Parts: sequence; structure tokens; C-alpha cells
Amino acid sequence: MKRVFVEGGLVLAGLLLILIATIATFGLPVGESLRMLAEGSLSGGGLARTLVKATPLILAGLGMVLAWRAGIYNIGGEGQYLVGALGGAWVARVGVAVPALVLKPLVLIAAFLAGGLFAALAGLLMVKRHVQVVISTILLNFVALQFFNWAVTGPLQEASRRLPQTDRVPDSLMLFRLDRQNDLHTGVFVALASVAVVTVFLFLTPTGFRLRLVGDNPRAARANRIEPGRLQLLAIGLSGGLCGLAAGIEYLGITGQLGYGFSQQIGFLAIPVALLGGLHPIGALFSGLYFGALFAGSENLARFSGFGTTIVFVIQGVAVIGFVGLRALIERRRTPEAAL
Amino acid sequence: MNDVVLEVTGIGKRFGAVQALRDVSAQFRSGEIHAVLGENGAGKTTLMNVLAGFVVPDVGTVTYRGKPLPFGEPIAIRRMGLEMVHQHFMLVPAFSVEENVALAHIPGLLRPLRASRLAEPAVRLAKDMGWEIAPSARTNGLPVGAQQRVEILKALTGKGDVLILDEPTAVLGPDEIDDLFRVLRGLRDQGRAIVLIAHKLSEIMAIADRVTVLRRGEFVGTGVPTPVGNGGLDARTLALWMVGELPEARHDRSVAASEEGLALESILVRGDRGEAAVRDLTLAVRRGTVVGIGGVDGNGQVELAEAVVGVRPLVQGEVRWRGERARAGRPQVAYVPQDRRGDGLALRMSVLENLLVAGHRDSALKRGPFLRLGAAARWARGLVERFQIKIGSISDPVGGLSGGNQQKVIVARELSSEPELLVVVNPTRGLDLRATRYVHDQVRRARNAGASVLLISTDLDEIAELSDETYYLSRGEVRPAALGAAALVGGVP
Amino acid sequence: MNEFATILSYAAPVALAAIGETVVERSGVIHIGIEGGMLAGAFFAMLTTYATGSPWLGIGVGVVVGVLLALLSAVFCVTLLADQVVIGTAVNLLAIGLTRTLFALRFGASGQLLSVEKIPSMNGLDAVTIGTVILAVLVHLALTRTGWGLATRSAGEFPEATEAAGYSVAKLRYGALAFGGALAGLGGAYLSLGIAGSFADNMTAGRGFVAIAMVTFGRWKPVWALLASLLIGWVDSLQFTFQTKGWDAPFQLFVALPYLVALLVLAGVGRGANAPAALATPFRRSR
Amino acid sequence: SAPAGKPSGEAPKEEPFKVALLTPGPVSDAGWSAMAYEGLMAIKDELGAEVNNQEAGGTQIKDAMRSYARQGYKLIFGHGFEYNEPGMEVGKDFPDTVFVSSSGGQTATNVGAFRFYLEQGFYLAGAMAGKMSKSGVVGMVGGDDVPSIRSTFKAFRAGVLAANPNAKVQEVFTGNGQDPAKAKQATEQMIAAGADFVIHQANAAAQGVFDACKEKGAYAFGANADQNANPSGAVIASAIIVGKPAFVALAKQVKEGTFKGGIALMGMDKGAIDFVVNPAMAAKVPADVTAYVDELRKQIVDGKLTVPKDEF
Ligand SMILES: Nc1ncnc2c1ncn2[C@@H]1O[C@H](COP(=O)(O)OP(=O)(O)OP(=O)(O)O)[C@@H](O)[C@H]1O
Ligand SMILES: Nc1ncnc2c1ncn2[C@@H]1O[C@H](COP(=O)(O)OP(=O)(O)OP(=O)(O)O)[C@@H](O)[C@H]1O
Ligand SMILES: [Mg+2]
Ligand SMILES: [Mg+2]
Repeated sequence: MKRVFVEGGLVLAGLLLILIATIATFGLPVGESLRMLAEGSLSGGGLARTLVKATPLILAGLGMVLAWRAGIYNIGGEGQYLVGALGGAWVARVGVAVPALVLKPLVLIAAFLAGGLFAALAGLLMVKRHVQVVISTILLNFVALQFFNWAVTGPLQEASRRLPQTDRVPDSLMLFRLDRQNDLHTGVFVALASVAVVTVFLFLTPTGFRLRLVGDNPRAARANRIEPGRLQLLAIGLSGGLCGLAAGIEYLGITGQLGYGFSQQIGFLAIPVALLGGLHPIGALFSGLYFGALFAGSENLARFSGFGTTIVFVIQGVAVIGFVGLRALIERRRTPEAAL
Repeated sequence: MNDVVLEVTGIGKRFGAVQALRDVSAQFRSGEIHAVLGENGAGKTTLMNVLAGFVVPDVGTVTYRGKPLPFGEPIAIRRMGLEMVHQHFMLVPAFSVEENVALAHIPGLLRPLRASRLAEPAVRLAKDMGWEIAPSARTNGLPVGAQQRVEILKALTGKGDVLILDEPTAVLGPDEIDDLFRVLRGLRDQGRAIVLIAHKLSEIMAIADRVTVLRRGEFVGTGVPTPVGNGGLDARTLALWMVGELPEARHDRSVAASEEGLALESILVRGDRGEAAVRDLTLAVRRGTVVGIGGVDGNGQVELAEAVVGVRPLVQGEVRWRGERARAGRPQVAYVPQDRRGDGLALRMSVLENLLVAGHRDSALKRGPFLRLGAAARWARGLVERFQIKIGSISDPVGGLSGGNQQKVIVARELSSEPELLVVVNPTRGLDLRATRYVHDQVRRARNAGASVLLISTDLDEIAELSDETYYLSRGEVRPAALGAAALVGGVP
Repeated sequence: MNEFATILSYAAPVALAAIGETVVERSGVIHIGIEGGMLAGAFFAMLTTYATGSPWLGIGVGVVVGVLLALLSAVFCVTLLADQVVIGTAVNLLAIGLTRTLFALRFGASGQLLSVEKIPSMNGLDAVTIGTVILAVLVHLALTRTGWGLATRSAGEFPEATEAAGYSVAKLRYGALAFGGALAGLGGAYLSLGIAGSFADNMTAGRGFVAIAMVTFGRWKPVWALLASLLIGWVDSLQFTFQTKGWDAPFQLFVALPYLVALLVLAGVGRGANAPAALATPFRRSR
Repeated sequence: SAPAGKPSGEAPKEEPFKVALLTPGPVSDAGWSAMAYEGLMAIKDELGAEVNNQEAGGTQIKDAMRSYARQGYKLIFGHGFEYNEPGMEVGKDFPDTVFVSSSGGQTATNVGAFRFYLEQGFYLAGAMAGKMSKSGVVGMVGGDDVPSIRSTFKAFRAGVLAANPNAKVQEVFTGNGQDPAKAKQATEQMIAAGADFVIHQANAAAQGVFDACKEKGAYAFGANADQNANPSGAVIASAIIVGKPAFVALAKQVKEGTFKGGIALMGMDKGAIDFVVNPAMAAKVPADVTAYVDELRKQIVDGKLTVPKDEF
């Protein structure tokens, strides 16, 4: 336990150094920049912004944890996120007559199902046709993006059919906002609950156990009469479902409508979130929060540093590389004889 | 002749909490076959890995012809003239046999290379030895025995004057072992130094010029093996050196019940490449009996086992349990697969979780839809104790255990469930004496409790010792063989 | 013929990156960062040519930048055993950020339509497109007929055996990554200097990811990766024909067409994927 | 609700006038977003305002708006229709801040939109192409499929057909306004199918259109900005948005407190849109074509000719 704290401290200190170095390299005032980063991510409203940004990352990150634990390299989070959003928007559209209290969960469930079914497509291609998920999901991402763009200019387009976006859902359908001054909404609790559910599922249920077994050694699973195919399908389906749910939460939590630019790369970022979290749901929670804070902080920095938007990407790239590098270094020092 | 090629002095190596080697010294001479003996986890492999450059010792020195050995530099060491056959095959599964041989003999990274040409010496040697190898076959389609042959051929065709073989005989049939030993003797006579690890005392007695024994990482002694009675290093003394004391072998053949159990009716099973691996095979294993099936590896053993436990589909015929077909009357099945690392274990998962592979179905370890982790841990610790698995903690990854202890994890988990049908393939491969006895006892216990046991093994002594009925498999067909190893050997074409 | 040259030309950036990535994956590393490598290659190649007027110098710089980014990945993926997908993702972020920041610094925040000297071509063929075809064959021969190829492939299948045979998996993977980086950089440089004669933010537009898909499509064989890239390039070019003809279908369908075709082909050939067994698995030498 | 970010007790010290710009893509796109950025710079130069800009889409929009408003920004400009609704929502909490989007239909006292009537320029380009095209085939290359682009294409088509009812107008979207290679490929195919005049709405990818025209011997039109001087030498004229005065005027209104909300249509009559023939190529344009285009321009400015446009 103590080691965890020492390591955590080391990582944080290292990250700070990396951040400072990056900022200094670009000729920004270090103290001021750090203040802006902290203000944007931690103080008062900053914390809320961190949580808002972390929510979809945690959900989609959990999805990646599930898939990767089952040995499936799902990098189709982005596509599953987009299709999930469409599923939610479709239900919101056809269900206008349904009372909001009932419709709200239905929209989220639809988002989950749509994302899950879309992911299951890649799963089926793997199980039935031996197409690698890494590749099929990369390709499906491109397809999903076009599908999304088509849907918001076609069947799901707003009633007036002018803009490439869906109609805004009525306020009553939106998730409850905890604070009017920012977008902090109850979706945060969905994310937290999902962390708990996924943890319990993976580590406390026979199915979760089998899923991890299949991920570690599908042949051993088969030899023990556990059919990998169905479990893998389940895993990627749940994975896509969580990405879809992330989109549904963003839809009902923040935008209330879909249009171009709806996805902010959540599905891609989910991968580093899951991997930095050690492919553990609790880890994904913390790395989701870390990324949320990083985005909230660096956006704030970009906004008010006078340097403009572009540095956000540099800082984020350097921070991810730095984080991974530090972790790897520590890992290396700790286990001179690494396990397999 | 007979000058010291490798001089090992005071080698110590610690892995985390395990002191794998402690102050080990030995001399390996040219023109000598030097056996290294010890229980599972005694440190044999570690010592060999030190010699070959894959493990850097904490203390000690090794000199090769008077020059210090560059620890941790396998390339330099190979260039100096050390070849090694690893306990876990260093074969690229997706490569053809000749590519694997070529990999060991690359003339230079930038030079053009034809795998078939580089593999020629190995193919020729195989022919000389009477071993069958298919140079262009993909390695992962080969039975373990064939892979072992390739692995050995790779080393034998190297230019090294020191040859280290870590358990090369574990999966070879008797004939193949004879062939290998013949070649090794030849190489010895040419003046090469040969270091050989094996668990079977009979093999050691048959070939070794000298023996060094390790026990729990410590050097016990070096001596010249002699037949029983001369007061020299006979089998019994060697065993004592290895273990400290010798457990009693038990033989309780209380076969009584003979209810109908497993019945195979003209089954046809295909292998991974679609070939008919098991052909028209009919066999009955009554309850409370052990049916042993011998034969050289690669004659359909794996496919037969997998078909019986239901992992591999039947193309024809049927598998019945107590007269009922297939799924209807499914018995409680336990299965110890032949490839422990490939089919048996999830190496990155913990000992506990690997035990749970069987246990998670057990209703005693579940509450509602959830696993009872506390109860599971208690259950797992019980198994570890009962089966004497040497581990630090049940949450250690199983990949870190010695091969023998890995095998025990599988055996423990499979036999923990009071199986009605037990299918075991080479259950004691690579196990030391004590562990082997224990596993045999467990198999008998299961049989005595009324299980039908199908034992498939390349180890004829094992078959002879455990089986009530014996057969051998040849090219996918099963033939009865009279009880007794000698008869079995005679029966194999 | 000219038609073929055109398709080859537009497919060359993806094909080059795919050939390079084939080698990288054969060595056991999946390098998602080639998208970033291509983008950085495109940018610095353009920048060099803009400053010096020499497209060849630009191509050279693009290659070098691709190598440098790949070596950065290698430090983390090979030496530090970090997760390859994460590092690749981060490298992509970094490349977008860097090129965008430097582009804005050099050409003004609101950007410019740049036009730089292109590499010369004859009948639609140029040195790079011809080189791409030759390279695919050479890499194929190198992988199958040299010691380096055998050792590199073994590192991607079963690195323990590579080490047992006496070769450093780390060095082989560094080498493969550097080579893959060079080709990604070249592909990017060709995009800006061979095709567009220009640069725009994030102009690679996912071609690196497509290249990764082409590696699988090509069954980890360089010549097949080239052919796969050509096929997809051809399908991609069809979309404009369809749109030009004014077919009454949403154009998004046409944009998605190449990816759908790739999926269908993969599903069709399906069985027997021969992905390197140790792909994406960091290897640590035990000692 | 009290406006956040401006504690009431504070002395009204000479606080700088702060203006923020949100764009859907990078401002370095040499097109749509770049134009707004130039407007922002003009506000900075001419009004001495403190300015800032950020790329923000989807879920980021409201957050960015609130952040700026909280920091005392008085005008937050969102460059696209998608900033209109979020502006309405956030605007309720920040009555002292004005939210203006480029097009969009909703307004409040502190929320408005202004829309550039670029269709007028495209109509004239279409007219010129329709008159001059030898093949009777002209083309349009779009990047992303967004309403503003669709609408300008509609106007271009109308212009072409008005000049030559038998002309064929081809339309291609690449789905990406930052991919010059794709734009080039699309243009090449269009030219291969007969087009000898091509207009674009491809932002940063436009160079690909111009280069293809140069290499295959077709004429191109510039769009958004004056691209006549493009090194390709293929641009015969440009349909441009003269954004700076419009932006500065808007900011001035806000600064002086005279902004009342509402939607402003910024067209040729206000000098916000223009169609400029490349002086270097003027000789290639026959006099009757020049006269025809000038006549149309006059009709547009006088309000006699209404160029079709989509509402968005
Ligand atoms: N890389 C390693 N990391 C941790 N422990 C190790 C490692 N290698 C060996 N050990 C430990 O060292 C001890 C000796 O192992 P070694 O493999 O040398 O035994 P062995 O004599 O070859 O046994 P066996 O007969 O089972 O093959 C074992 O307890 C093992 O757990
Ligand atoms: N990755 C690892 N981490 C920790 N220990 C390891 C690792 N790999 C191997 N070991 C240790 O190395 C030793 C050698 O393992 P190996 O698989 O060679 O078995 P062995 O000891 O030779 O087994 P046996 O003779 O029982 O088959 C084992 O005792 C094991 O504890
Ligand atoms: Mg060993
Ligand atoms: Mg062993």
C-alpha cells in the first residue's frame, strides 16, 4: 500500500516536471500556466469541468477494459460511440410521446444497445470469419463516422431539415444538472456506478472470470469446455455498449442534440484511459479523472494563455507519453524479473 | 581429451524470494556426458541458463577453457561454442521446421538465406538417426515429440563443442530416446562436452558418465553412476541425494466395480489441419478402471483426448456415457491436457484463478450469481497444501511457477472435483519422482472412487504402473497391447 | 496505363506506410503512431521544400522525421515496455499538436494555401511511385530471404526463440520501427510533395490508420499490402466518379465505400489470419 | 440569476473590452475559420480589444462559452450555426455578454446571428462559368457537407443555369476540408469528365483543387477569401467574404451597448460580399461576359435579383 503512494507521488512529481518542461519549451510563463491548468481542472468550477470531461472517458474506458481483458483489441470505441449516440437520438425521436421519466432511461439503454450491437458486428466478423478486431474496428470507425454524418443530415435530421443536426430534446429529457453554472450532470453517477458494476462483473461473477480466462488463454478456456467465441462476443458487445452509453450520457447530459463534431475523440481516448488504468475498472476511474483534469486544465490554459488552441495537443501528447514512460520505468525498477 | 571445458565456481542466483542457486560449483569436461539431476525447482534450468547467457548470476564465476564466460550475452556465448536445448521449446510456432533450424544458424543478418539449405545438415542427421521430420511442415502443427526432435536437431547441428540439453527426453518415445542417446554418445566420442538434464533415473544410469545433483538450489555432489550394489552412486543413492528421503510407492489395486462408463463407438476425429487424426476408434472405459494408451506422440493422442472431453467435434461415431449419448448423460469430467502452458493454464492469471478454472462451477464457491472469493481462497489454499504446490502466495501469477508446479496446479484443480470421467495426457511430464508418485496416487484414488480413467502417455512405465487395460495408438488407430512395458514397446510399429 | 499511374500515385502514401508497418508488425510491434509519422513527414517535407525549393531535400527530411518519431516510440515500446497502442496514440496527438503549432508559427494563425515545388513526374509516374513498387518486392525478399528477415519475423512470432538463437529482440524491433518510420515519413512527404504540392493541418486524414488495416488486408506480406492499398485506392477513386455522375445516393456512402469493401474482403478471405503471434506484446529479456 | 464572474461590488475600473471567437475547426484552414479569425484580429487592431479564440465543437461549446463569459468577455462569437443554440442557453446566465453565431435562427437581447450572403458571390461565379465554359460542364468541389456549403453550391448552380440553361453542373464532396490530396483527385476526375470551370468550398484543401486545374488546364474560382493570387495561376476570380468590417461593426455595437440581438444578413449591398476577377486573367474574360456579370452584380446590389439561399 505504501509503495502505491510512493509511486503515485513519483508519477505526479514526474508529470509536473514534464509539464513544466513542455510549457517552458514553448516560451510560456511557467507559474502562470500551471496556475491556469490547476484553475481549469481543480478549483471550484474547474473540478466540475474535470468531472464532466471525465464522465464519458470513464465509461468508454470501462468498455475498453472489458474488451481488452477478454483479449479483444477493440479500437472501435469512436465508431461505437457515434452509433450509440444515434441509437439514443433515434429513441428520443420516436418516443417523443413517452413521458420523459420513462424515456430517459430508454434513450440511455438504446445508446448502450446500439453501441453494443455495432461492436458485436466486429465481434461476429472475428468469431465467424476470423477477421481481426483491431482491423475491423479501425475500418468500422470510418464507416460509423460517415453513417453518423448521413443520419444527422437524413433520417434523424431536425424537423425543419435545415441544419445537419437532430432536434434538441426537451429540457425535461435532459439529465438533471447538479449545477446551472456548468454542465455537471447526474451522468457522473452513472459512470461511478458503472465502475462498480464492471468491477463486480469482472472479479466476482463466474462469467466475468471466464471472460478474463478467455482473454488470458483462449485455448485453456476451450480445454475446460468454456467456449471463447460467445464470451468474446459478449465482451466486445458490452464494450461497445459502454462506449454507446458514454455517448448517450453526453447527449442527454450536455448537448441535447447530435451534429457534426459531437464526438470529441472519446472513443479513441478511451484506450489510453483503460491502459493507463492498468486494464482495471478502478484504474480506469482514476485515469479517466486524470485525463478529464488534463483536458479541463489545458483547455483553460489554451483559452487564456494567449497562445491559442494548438498547444493543447502537444501538452496532452507529452503528458500521455510522460505518464506511460514513468509508469514503465517504475514497473521496470520494481520487477527486475518481469513476469511474462 | 577429458579436459575441463566449463568450470563453474560458487554460482548463486536469487529470484525475488527464491534462492534458485546457492554456491554451486561443477566441472564439465569434454568427451563426457554429464547429467544434472534434481527435483522440480532444484535449479537445474537456472544453472543451464547461466551457462548459456540467459540468466546473470548474482555471485560466482564460470570459465570456458580458462576464459571468463560473458554472463548475460547469449550471442557471444553461442559464438564461443555453447549450444542449448531449452526445456521450453525455443521454436517459432508459425515457422516451418527448416526455418526454425535456419534461425539457429543464420550466417549473417545481411546475407541472403535459404532456409532449406541451412536446414540440410539437420535433415541429414535426422535421416541418419532414423527420425522422421518434415522439413517444410509448420512447427505448430507438429506433436510435441516432433517439436522436441527439431529442437534437439537444431542444437546437434550447431558448431558448439558444449551441448546443453534441458529435459530433452521428457516427451520422446523409448525408441527416440535410444536414438538420441546413440547420437549423444557419438558426439561425446568426438570430444564434445554434453550436459544433460533428465528426471528419469533409468535414463541417467543408461547414459551419464558423471552426475551432478542439485537440491533446492544447492550443490549436493558429483559422482559416477554405477549399477546397484557396488556401493557406488546407484539409482537409490541418487534418488536419496535428490530428495533427501524417498517416499514409499504404493500399489493398491482394489479394482472392483465394473459398471459401464465411457464408451467410444467408431469415432472419427480430425486434427487441426483437417487430417483424420483418430480413425474408427472403439474403446470402453468401465467405471473404476484405468485404460492406458501408449504410443509415440503425434499418433492422435491429443485429438482423442479432446474428442472425449468434448472440446473437439466428432466427425463420425459417438461418445457414450453409461450407455447414453453425448450431452444427455454428461459425466463430471476432469481433463489434464498434454500442453500445460498452451491448453492448461492462463499464465498471467494467479494460482487461485487457475484453480478456479475448475472451481468456479462449484456451487459451494458461489452465492447467487457471485463468486465467494473468501471461500475460494480457502479452498485454493487447501488444494495447494494437499498437492504440495510450491508457491509464495495463491495470488502469484502461475507463469512464474516451475514447470512441475504448474503441472501440479492443473492436476490439483482437475482432481479436486471428484470426477466421474478422468482424461489425463502425460500427467507427469517433467515432474520429479515425488510429484510423480503423488499424481499417480491421485489418479488411483479417482479410479478407486469409481471414475473411468483414460490415461494417455508416452511414458510406458507410467502406463504399466497405473493401467488395468493397455492399448497403444498408432496413426490414429488403437490396438490392444499386453500389460507391461516390454510388450508395449514391442507392439509399437 | 495512365489510369494505373494515377491510382498508384494516390495510393502510394498509404502503400508506403503499409509496407513499413508490415515490417514493424512482423517484428512484433503494432505502431499506431504511423499516422503521426506521416503527418510530421508531410509537414517537415513541405517546410524544407518551402525554405529551400528542393523537393528532394524535403523528401529526405520527411524520412528523417518519420524515423525520429518512430525511434521515440521505440524508446517507450521496446526499451520501457510501455503499451504500444497507448504510445502510438500519444505520438499521434503529439504530431498533430506539433505540426499545427509550428504551422501556425511559421505561416500565420489563419494558415495559407501553400504551393511548393513538387517532385517531377513523367506520365503520372515518378521516382517515389516506381520506388514504392520496387520497395514492396525488395522488402518481401528481405523478409523471406535474408537472415535479418528471418530474425525479425521470429521476433514477432516468438521472441524467446529469437533471443535463444542469439539475436537481440530489442535491436530488431528498433530496426523495424525505424524502417517503418522512414516509410511513414516518406509516405507523408510524398503526400505533400508528390501529390498535393501543399500542406494543410492534419492533411493525412487517417491514412496511417488505413495503412494499418492494409497490413492485415495484405496478410502481413509487403507485396500484398501494396496490392491491398491499390485496390482500396481504386475503390476510393470510384466515389468521385459516382458523385460526378450525380448518382442519387448520399455521398457519405461513397466516402465509406473503401472501408466497407476492405471489411467485406477481409470477411470473405477470413480464415487463416496469420498475424504475428507476439504482435503488440512487449518483450522483456529475462536475466 | 446573478451574472457569474462579475462580482457586483467591484469598482467599474477601465476593464478591457474582451472578445472571443469559437471555431468549428482550426483557424489555419485558410478558409471559413480563417476568415473569422481575421475578423477577430481586426477587432483587436481597430478597437483595441483583448481577443482570444479556440476551436470548440460538440460538447465543448457551452463549456467554452461559459469560461469566456465568466472571465468577463463581452462578445463571444461562434463561427457556425452550431453555436446558436448553445448561445441561447448560456446567454440566459450571462446577460452582460453577447453571443453571436454565424447564421442560426434564434435570437434574444444578447444573442444574435449574422450571416454572410456568400451565395451572391457564388451566383456571379456561376454566371461567369456558365457563359465562358466551352464544354458546358462545370464543377463544384466541397469538403465537409455542411449547410453553408450546400447553399453556396445551390447559388452557383443557379448562376450557371441562368447563363446557360443547357450547362451541366457536377458536384462532389470529399468529406474533408483539410485533405488537399483528396480535393485534387476529385477535381481531376471532374475535369476528366469534362468540367473546364471548377469552384470549391474546400477550405485548406483548396490548393488541391487549384493544382488540379492548373495541371489539367481548367479554370478555378477562389472562395471565401481573395485567392486570385494563388501561385497555381489557375484562379480566374474569387467569391469573397469581406469579413473584417462586418466583424468590427458588430463588435463596436456590442462595445457601445447598442447591440439588440437579431439576425443580420450581410450581403453585397453592405459590402460584405464581393466577386473579384483576377486582374492577371482579366484579359481572358470576354467583354460581354464581364458586362453580363456586372449587370447581375448591379441587380443584386439594388435588390432586383434575389440569389437563392438555404435557411440555416
Ligand atoms: N526467472 C525467474 N524468476 C523467478 N523465479 C525463478 C526464475 N527462474 C527460476 N526461478 C525459481 O528458481 C527455482 C529453480 O528453478 P529451475 O527452473 O532452475 O528449476 P529446475 O531445477 O529446472 O526445475 P524443473 O525440474 O522443474 O525444471 C524455482 O523455484 C523457480 O521458481
Ligand atoms: N516469468 C517468471 N517469473 C517468475 N518465475 C519464473 C518465470 N518463469 C520461470 N520462472 C521460474 O523459473 C523456473 C523454471 O521454470 P521452468 O518452467 O523451466 O520449470 P522447471 O523448474 O524447469 O520445471 P519442471 O521441471 O517442474 O518442469 C520455475 O521454477 C519458475 O519458478
Ligand atoms: Mg527446469
Ligand atoms: Mg523441468
